[in-house]
Amino acid sequence: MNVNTWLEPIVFFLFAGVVLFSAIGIVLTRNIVRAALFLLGTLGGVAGLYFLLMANLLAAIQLIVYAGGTLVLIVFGVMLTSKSPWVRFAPSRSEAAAATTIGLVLFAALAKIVTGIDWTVAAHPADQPATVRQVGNLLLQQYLVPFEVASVLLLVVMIGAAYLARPEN
Amino acid sequence: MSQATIPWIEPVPEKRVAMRRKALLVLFGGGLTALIVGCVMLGVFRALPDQVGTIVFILAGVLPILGGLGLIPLGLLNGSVVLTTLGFAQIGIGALVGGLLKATPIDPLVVGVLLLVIGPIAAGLAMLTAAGVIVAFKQVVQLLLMRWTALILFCGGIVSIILLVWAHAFVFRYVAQLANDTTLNTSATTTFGGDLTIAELSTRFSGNWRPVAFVLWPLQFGLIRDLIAMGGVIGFISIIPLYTIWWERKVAGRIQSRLGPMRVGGWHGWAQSFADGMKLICKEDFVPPEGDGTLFRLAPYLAFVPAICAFIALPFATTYVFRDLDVALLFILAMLGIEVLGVIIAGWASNNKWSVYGAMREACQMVSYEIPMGMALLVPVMTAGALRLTDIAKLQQDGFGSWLAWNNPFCLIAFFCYYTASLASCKRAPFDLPESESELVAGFHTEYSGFRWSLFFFAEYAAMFAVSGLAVILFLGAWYGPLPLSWAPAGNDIASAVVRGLLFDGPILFILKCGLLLYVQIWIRWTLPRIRIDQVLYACIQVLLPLTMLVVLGSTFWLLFDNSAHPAFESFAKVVRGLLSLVGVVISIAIAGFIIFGFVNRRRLVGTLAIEHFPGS
Amino acid sequence: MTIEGIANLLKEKFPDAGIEARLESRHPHVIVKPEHWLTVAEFLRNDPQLKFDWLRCITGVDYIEDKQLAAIYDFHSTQRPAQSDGLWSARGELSVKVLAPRDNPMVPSVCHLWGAADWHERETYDLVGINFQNHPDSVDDLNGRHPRRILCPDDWQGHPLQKDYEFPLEYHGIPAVTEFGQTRPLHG
Amino acid sequence: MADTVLESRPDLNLDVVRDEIGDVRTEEMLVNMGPQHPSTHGVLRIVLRTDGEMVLEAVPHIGYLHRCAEKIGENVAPYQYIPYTDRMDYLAGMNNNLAFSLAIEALTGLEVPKRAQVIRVIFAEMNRIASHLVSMGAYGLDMGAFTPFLYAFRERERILDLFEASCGARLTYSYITIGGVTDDVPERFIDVCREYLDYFEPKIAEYNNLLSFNHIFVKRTANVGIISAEKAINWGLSGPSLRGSGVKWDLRKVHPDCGYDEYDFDIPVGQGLKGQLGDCWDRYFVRIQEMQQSVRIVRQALDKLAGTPGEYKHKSGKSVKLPKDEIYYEIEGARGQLGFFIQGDGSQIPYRVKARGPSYCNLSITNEVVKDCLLADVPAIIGSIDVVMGEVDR
Repeated sequence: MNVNTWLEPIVFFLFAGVVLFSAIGIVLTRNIVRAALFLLGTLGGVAGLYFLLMANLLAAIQLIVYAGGTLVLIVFGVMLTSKSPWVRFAPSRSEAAAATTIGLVLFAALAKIVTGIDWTVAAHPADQPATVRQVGNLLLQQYLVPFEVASVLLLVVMIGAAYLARPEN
Repeated sequence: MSQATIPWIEPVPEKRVAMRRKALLVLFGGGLTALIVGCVMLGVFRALPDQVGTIVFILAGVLPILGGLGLIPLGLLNGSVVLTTLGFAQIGIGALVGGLLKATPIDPLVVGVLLLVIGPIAAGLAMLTAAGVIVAFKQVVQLLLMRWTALILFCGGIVSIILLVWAHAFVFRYVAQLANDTTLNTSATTTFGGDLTIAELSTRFSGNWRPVAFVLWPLQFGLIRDLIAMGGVIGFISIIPLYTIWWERKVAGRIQSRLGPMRVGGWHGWAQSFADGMKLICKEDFVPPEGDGTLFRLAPYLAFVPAICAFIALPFATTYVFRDLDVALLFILAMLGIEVLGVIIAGWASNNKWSVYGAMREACQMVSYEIPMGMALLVPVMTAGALRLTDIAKLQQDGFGSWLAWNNPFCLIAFFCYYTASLASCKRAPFDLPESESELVAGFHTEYSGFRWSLFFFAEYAAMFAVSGLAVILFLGAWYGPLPLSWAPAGNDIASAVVRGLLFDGPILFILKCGLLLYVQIWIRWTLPRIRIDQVLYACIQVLLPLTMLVVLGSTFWLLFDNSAHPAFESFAKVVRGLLSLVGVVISIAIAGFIIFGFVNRRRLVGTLAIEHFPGS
Repeated sequence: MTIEGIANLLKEKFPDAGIEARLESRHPHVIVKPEHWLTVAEFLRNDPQLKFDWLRCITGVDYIEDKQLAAIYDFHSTQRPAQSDGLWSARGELSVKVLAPRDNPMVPSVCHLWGAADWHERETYDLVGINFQNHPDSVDDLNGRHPRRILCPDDWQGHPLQKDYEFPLEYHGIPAVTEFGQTRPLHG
Repeated sequence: MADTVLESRPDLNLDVVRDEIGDVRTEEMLVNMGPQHPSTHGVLRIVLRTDGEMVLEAVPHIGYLHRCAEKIGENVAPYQYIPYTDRMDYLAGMNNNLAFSLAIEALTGLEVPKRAQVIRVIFAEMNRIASHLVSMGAYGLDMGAFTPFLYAFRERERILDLFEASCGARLTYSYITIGGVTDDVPERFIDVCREYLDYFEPKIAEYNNLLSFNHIFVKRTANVGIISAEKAINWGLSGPSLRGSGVKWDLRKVHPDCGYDEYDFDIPVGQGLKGQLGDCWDRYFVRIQEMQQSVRIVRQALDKLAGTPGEYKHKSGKSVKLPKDEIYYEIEGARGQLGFFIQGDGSQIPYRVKARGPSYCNLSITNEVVKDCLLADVPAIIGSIDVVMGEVDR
């Protein structure tokens, strides 16, 4: 019996708990900044799960892009546009109904996928962590087209943002 | 002089004497008792090796439970929360230890020696030392006030920290070797896993050294080693800010023709930061009543914890790394990015307009400077063809000329781009807009005080060290000296180890290089005015970003041609590399000459006071 | 132009403005009635001969015996450099005293002519109590429409530099201590 | 409080969208800068209406340091009032003493001995240097450069040493008084002062290297807070703030008193070297150049002092009787034209004393200049105007 064999489930449940707790927090809190902080918990917890699965690159990207970049931008946007110091959600009934519907549909789809997949567990998964080199090779050879399409999409977004923010004159 | 009485402090020497006596009693009594208990237990264990299990079970399991059962009614009767809690804690500990001993076939000898012999002896020695200090207080103070004591203490502290680090690495390596040693009989496994039992370890130590096996036994577990190493890392990160702050104040003082801290601790006020820390802890703990209290309390930790986490992946030398991640670079950048969130939340939760300004500036500054910073870091990564920091470092072990900064012209430009961007990402001058005191009062930490405020500073200085460390690893030859590693003495003796550690390879060189970059950060801060926010963003988006893009592009082409397929270009690249190294040598010599010139021509005070010229003064 | 010439010019231009010249004083000045002050000021500012473009100071004085409040304006008229050294010089200096009755001290504001008048008028209202009409930074309160106070708090009562001003012994619960308990420092 | 202030200004309309900058518009915010703020140089309070980092409107509020100096002036004899003038512009106390003394002397026709006039020039100019040093250092501090501040104080300390040796005080001197100065300069003063000037003069080049021509500093101050010559005169600006706009006007040349016409010196003006004429950098650099000119004047005055023996004070300075007349007298102080209006009523005590502080008039232009600049420019502009709140509030 190895230390890691009983430590790993503990850590997994820890991270999973953080993810779940924060996700529920996002839904329940009415303060946007707090919701953003809960989002940090979710994103960080998921990154932790990636680390646990030895997907180091994915975890680091998750942290750097979502937690370090997107989240900061969200909070930044909230601060720039706030009407009162404590921004609160006040969803109308129709909005709440729409959100519930979408949420349920999404949940159903995810549940279908999760139950539909045959989860075969490798004897000892990912003993050799996926290296950055492998990921890079895959992206630039096998998945070159989607990779480039994504980059073009981002470029379009950037140009659009610059257009929207340009001076009037 | 007459006895001056301050009305709000009653001078009661009797009370103080009583307190001293009480403390002495507790320390002496406790220390002696613990020492005796430890020695007696050792004797008991040696005398009755067969009964060890029973003795340990009774002493470590049953006795605490009994004591707890006795304490709880006592605490309840006296209404003392402390006693009651203590009682419950004792019961808990007793139950845990007893349960562990009974339920698992764990070696009771290990638990017994760790809990009942080594623990009491260590505690006893510590308490006796404290008692001795109280007794010899005056003599100790006399000793501390002696001329060279402070300097010796300071230098001794540094040497002992280095020794400690070295020793712990040595021990870890030794234990790891033992685990793989085939000469030991490693057929048995202990309850918690691991390959070594006490008995096996003991065979390595003869006679009186056998107890060492008990200390080494836990170290075979990675978790324990990690915990100890983590403690070391956190300790080191706590010491970095303390001394960087002290050093910054000294350097600033010299730059401004002042002296800087001179009092606390004796030699150049080396203990100033400790005194400040104590002061900060004692300060009022203010939470703005109109702010978001929860987030306000949380924010310092959000800034502090990621800054520490960055050190998880930051190697100090090839083996001095907590986790040698293959994505270490990305991980450190991510952690520095998350640190910003703490700052933003702090500014937001303070409900102070200046704080919000600081937070907004931090957000837009950080988000924009992360891009040129990452782009500039791509250049050495591409040149090295690796993302693991230790791999990149390994490329630079062939002396000054092999450092990546002089590898090609683009690397050198990338180094300066990175350094500029790193100043901005650590909110250091001239990019210290989030806390610019002349515009925003104190920016995001306007409302913070005491310990929480100091956490922000710890985070800032830790981040400064982390970005300097990245610069050193990626551009300035990591932990290798300017001489090729192949020249290093290869012997296993202490002398060649010292020479290797000081001149060729190892964490000391790394810390020295980081210190040099930190010094440049300090130097810039006390020389330059602050940039305006639009100029900050202009410098990022219109200067640094295109520049780093060009550099990445250029370096790509350079790497494309700089190989054996293009012999002409390869030889050209060699010449360029040589020239650039020469530039590097010249810069280094210039800086050294600058320092020497400054030291030789140092003056304490410029001129004398005019008033001394006048009669009667 | 000398002050005598300016006084004569003004008398000629504004025969009914009650212009008097006090040339024997160490501070030679011209006295103008408040109701004509605005037109006189515009003339002083815009007349190509005079062009008093620099308002140096406005002083309020309480002449309690004459039952008058005086607003004393000091002007410079600057001359662009003619010499090679580029030095500007003063083409002329002028002081104007506008005497307003103490019971209704109304003087037209000249902020639109000289930007500097803004704070000076506010201060003169605050300390001496001369009410400048149509001041751009005016407030309405119990005392009517008047320039916003500048040195004293917005809710201060009275004008401290009037000679019959009585020092309040309490302000928002803050007790005041005066020498010998006097609320009105004796003059002389 | 801040809201009511804005409501009371009819020319302000909160709904007006200022789109000249063409930036994305965000939520407007009222920010209270001061009275406790590091870069308002005392207890100035400015209510800023901001849109992000842009300042749309700045309303200064003063009076936090009002000490009723004019009321006190109506109750003490001129000789007793000298210490109160020190406390107006506390960075240039000598100049304040000088202005009040000259006003009283002009009103009463008191003759000042020749030697006293030379001493007055030396001390007024030395104090101008000391005051400009603080101004320069504090301006660097406003821009985030800490070090020039301490260099400036290092030099200022030695000027204060000279003052201390002469009159015993380092901040509120009351040295120049009615009818002359309170005491003669100490022995060896001329030598020590010359030594100091030799030491100080090269330092000006050091400040220029460290701060004035620093690229970041120039970027922060050039083309910021531009005041045209017409605007400056219209708002009654004076001193370096006026000369920064290119107006070569100095009362020491226009109406020389204390024998300023006997000294050879230049009037530095802004030339738009680094940006547009009349920007913050010009105002700042005029002060640096003025220090150089003050050194020139002091050198000449020291020569003159050595050759001017005699009384340092008029005997009846303590007991002047004010005629039933009035006077308005201005001198060129460190920050601009410092004026005193004094109304006498035949007794020893003035009927009315009014101080025209240059900082007061210079500060009144704040809103005109600060409008539509960045938040970080507010300290830059306030610092370049160089106000001393003691003089603004009196």
